[in-house]
Amino acid sequence: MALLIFATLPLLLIVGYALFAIWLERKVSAHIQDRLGPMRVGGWHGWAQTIADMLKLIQKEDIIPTNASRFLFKSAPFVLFAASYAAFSVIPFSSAYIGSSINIGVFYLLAVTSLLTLSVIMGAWASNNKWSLLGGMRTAAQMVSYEVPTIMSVLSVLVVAGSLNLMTISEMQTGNDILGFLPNWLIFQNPFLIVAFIIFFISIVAESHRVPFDLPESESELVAGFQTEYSGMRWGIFMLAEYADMLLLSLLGAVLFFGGWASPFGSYLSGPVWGFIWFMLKGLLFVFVMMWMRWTLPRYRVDQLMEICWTILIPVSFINFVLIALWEMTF
Amino acid sequence: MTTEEITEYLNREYGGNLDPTYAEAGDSWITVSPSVLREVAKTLRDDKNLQFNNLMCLSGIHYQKENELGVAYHLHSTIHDHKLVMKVRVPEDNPVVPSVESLWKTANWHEREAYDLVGITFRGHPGLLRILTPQDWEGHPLRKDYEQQESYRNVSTGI
Amino acid sequence: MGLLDKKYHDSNIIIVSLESALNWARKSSLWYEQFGLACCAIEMMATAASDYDFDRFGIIPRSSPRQADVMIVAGTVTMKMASRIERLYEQMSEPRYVISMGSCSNSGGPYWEHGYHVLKGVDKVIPVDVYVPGCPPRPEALLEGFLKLQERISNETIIEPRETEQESTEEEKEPIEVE
Amino acid sequence: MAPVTSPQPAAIENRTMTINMGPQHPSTHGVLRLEVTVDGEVVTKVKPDIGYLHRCFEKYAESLGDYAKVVPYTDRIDYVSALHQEMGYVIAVEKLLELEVPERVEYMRVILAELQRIASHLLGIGTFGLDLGAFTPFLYCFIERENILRILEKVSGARLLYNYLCVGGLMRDIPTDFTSDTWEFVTSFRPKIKELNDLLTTNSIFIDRTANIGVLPAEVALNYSASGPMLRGSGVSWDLRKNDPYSIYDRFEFNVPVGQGEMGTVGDCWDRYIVRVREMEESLKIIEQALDQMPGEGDVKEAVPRRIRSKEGEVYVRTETPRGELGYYIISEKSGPYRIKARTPSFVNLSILPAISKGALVADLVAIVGSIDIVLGGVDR
Repeated sequence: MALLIFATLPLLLIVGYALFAIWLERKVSAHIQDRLGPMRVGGWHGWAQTIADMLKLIQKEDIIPTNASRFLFKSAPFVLFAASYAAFSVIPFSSAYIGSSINIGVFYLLAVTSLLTLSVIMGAWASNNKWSLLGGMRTAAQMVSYEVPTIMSVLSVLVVAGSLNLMTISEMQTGNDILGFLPNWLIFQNPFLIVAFIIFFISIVAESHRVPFDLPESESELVAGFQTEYSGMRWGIFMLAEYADMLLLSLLGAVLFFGGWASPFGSYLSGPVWGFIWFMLKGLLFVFVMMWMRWTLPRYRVDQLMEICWTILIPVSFINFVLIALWEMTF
Repeated sequence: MTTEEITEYLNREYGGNLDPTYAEAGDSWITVSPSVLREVAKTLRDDKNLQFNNLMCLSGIHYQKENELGVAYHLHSTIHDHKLVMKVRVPEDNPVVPSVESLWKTANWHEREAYDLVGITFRGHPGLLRILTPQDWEGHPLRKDYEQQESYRNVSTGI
Repeated sequence: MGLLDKKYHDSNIIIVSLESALNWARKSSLWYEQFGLACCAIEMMATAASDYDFDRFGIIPRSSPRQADVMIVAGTVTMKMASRIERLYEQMSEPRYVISMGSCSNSGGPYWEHGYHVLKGVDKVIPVDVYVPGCPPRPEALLEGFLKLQERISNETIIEPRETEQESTEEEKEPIEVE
Repeated sequence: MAPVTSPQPAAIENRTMTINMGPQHPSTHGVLRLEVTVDGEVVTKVKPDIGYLHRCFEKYAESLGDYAKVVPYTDRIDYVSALHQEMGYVIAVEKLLELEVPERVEYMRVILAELQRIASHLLGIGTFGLDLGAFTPFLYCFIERENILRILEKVSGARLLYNYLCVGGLMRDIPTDFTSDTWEFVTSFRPKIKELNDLLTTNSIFIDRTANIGVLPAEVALNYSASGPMLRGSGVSWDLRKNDPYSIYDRFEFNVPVGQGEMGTVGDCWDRYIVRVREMEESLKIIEQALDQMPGEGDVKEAVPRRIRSKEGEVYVRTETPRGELGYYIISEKSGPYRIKARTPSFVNLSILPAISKGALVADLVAIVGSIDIVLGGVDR
């Protein structure tokens, strides 16, 4: 029973967060664009907007195109959601809570998130729609390519941290010792990790396909990309998973570079509850930056996207990795 | 050059017998017979003193009284900055006009439109298909005696 | 069509409150299909833009018909386009609604007399829920159309009509079958 | 996928795929349908299919039997720049009837036309940005556009389709605060152009997406009879307001911006875009001069004929709309109009699309269509 509660906690968190994030995204975009955003539904600033959206999506007809590959079409959204949900199990939400504190946490997380690519291709192929197919092809190419710089920058952190366990990595970042006042976050421990973080952030934006790398579902080109044929709650799950994925990668960034649940003020405000709050705040900050980028920038073209990855990010991340290793050996 | 000068120049240099037509108001024009249209058009475009490099407009017209169809070419030269209106008229029962698509690419769609709406066939056009109305549309709407079809693909066109 | 498939015979308090919750959800999140036909589409864009802001009501565009709830037929429907509109409507998932925006799609508008290629009213090919008059309607008018649609949605029910009514509807259906 | 060269070509089947873009597609600006043949993502052939908005303007123009009745229908040809369509038409009819128009009316028409040009360019630029995935500039453009529409609404009573110009004059007198409103707009709009430049024009992603894409060489443009920003983007300085002045455009000083290939090749999408941005500044200049020179008094309906007495003859009058050369070819009889053809810039400019989009990617195709800035009402009429 306790195990069940333990397992469903992240689920509630993810769904609650996704509902909040979608609302937040609409509010953020609206205020960037000199609008108000949802105002009516539920009263105060349209707080119930996404709840209504989800309740509506449940009521919608679940269309499966005649020529679609039924099994793949039906299961794709669940594979996607399962992948991002499973990945949450190694995230240390606070000093007192982690789903599974396994020794190969980072490795597990990266492996499980690769399933996202699979499910997108499943959905795209099964839809039997040309726009979906183009979107699926783009996604496959994009996510496989951007996994390389992500992994390289994660590897750089691991060199400094010396552990694959995310809980251990978080624990070693508590306290304020650098220069006497800076928190012991990894990003402050090694100057080259700042470069690694920039590469990591660009890559996770691309991996969660957000603007300027939102080619898989680029609305003005591919209608809705791989989601074109999906309707109702199946599409809703895609959307939930997309936001969950965003949070997952942001939280990973928070753990690897910004101390996870460690408080920025040393031992001040640092209990398990505060730890959770700090952790979520850090994650949401990255999510907010992603939203900000989405509503400001145009979109790259598919070949330019690849060019950035293979000619800039990957070489730089390799060189950076070597430099970090040298730094660690010297100091 | 004005229309008059251009006509004179053409008659002098190429031995034609073109004559400008004047109306009560507005522009004057020259009428060319369909058999020499392409030659005249090519001359107008390539002659050093004329150089009509810009086909502004091409319109199909139905002259109901005369039972004739016509095409009006509005030409303009960006080099010499002069204009010319050239017309060609063909009988309603055999409305064939040589295409000028190879001279001015812009004529491609204009000719398709004239074919679609007025029903003039352009000889030598690379793909003379209807352009505005669907391919299985009946009749040519801009003919003065056009009768609207009652339904199209089981949807009534009436009120 | 999801939960709406099931109709309930009796109307107890749970079903009534479920019904109002479902209706509330449907009317609060009307996603419209992002496609425009003619002049009205520009006004539709203006309504979605900052000055009028559709998003206040939870109305956002979706470019795939599968995910849309409302189709705004914004502009003149021509004979060539009529079959496309029909197909788009068929591609939408239930429950779906149609707002006919502007005189042209209401009735042919200024093109009713000599418009050989204009469909005289989109209701000849698809069922319309709300008609918004105007040429083109102002953004306020389109918003009003959406409010009317919301009103209409909140009157929808998942309770099956009484047996007597059912019989009468069946009787009405009979002559159609005979034909 | 690029074509694969393999040692055994027979073993690999290389097929192209045909995708149907539109008539319902977020970035075809209405109901344009493109039949695109792609090899992977590379476009090998584009076939535009138009006519989904063919509203029989020409049939109407000759069936109504009266010149005055046609004006509202001209509005609907190119609904984004309705005043230009009206202006071209009334100028054509005035030329046919040899009508003289009062000074004040001429100035008013020019000011309104330039305001409309800015509004239309704002929409064109905004949707172009939207095609490239930038949503926010689109809404910023719309905010400014609303400011213009407010002025136009005060003048004419309508937001989009004005029916304000009539043969010989204007439908209604000019509101008293028109001048002050317009001055206010002009002063507030200048800084906004800079804002737009910061957001879009100099954005490196935007430049990557538009420079060297859809290059249209000048001679091809001329052969296709392209006009407006499409032609000027290719480096040809051709503006009917300067080169063949109509109305009173010869009284104003303004420049004709042309594409110079600052970011790539002359005639690419970026050039077409920047021409529009710079034209807005030129329009502001014209508006300022016109506001200064406009006579304060005068009856705007002075020259409006009570009943139009038609003449026999024909005219072809062309004016410069935001999209290029709009020509009205009117054949008139004693009884009224016999044939009116509208030669719209959108129709002609769109016919170039197959020529400049070969070898582009699907994403580029969207950018090219956006940079042509078509209005389907104008294409199909």
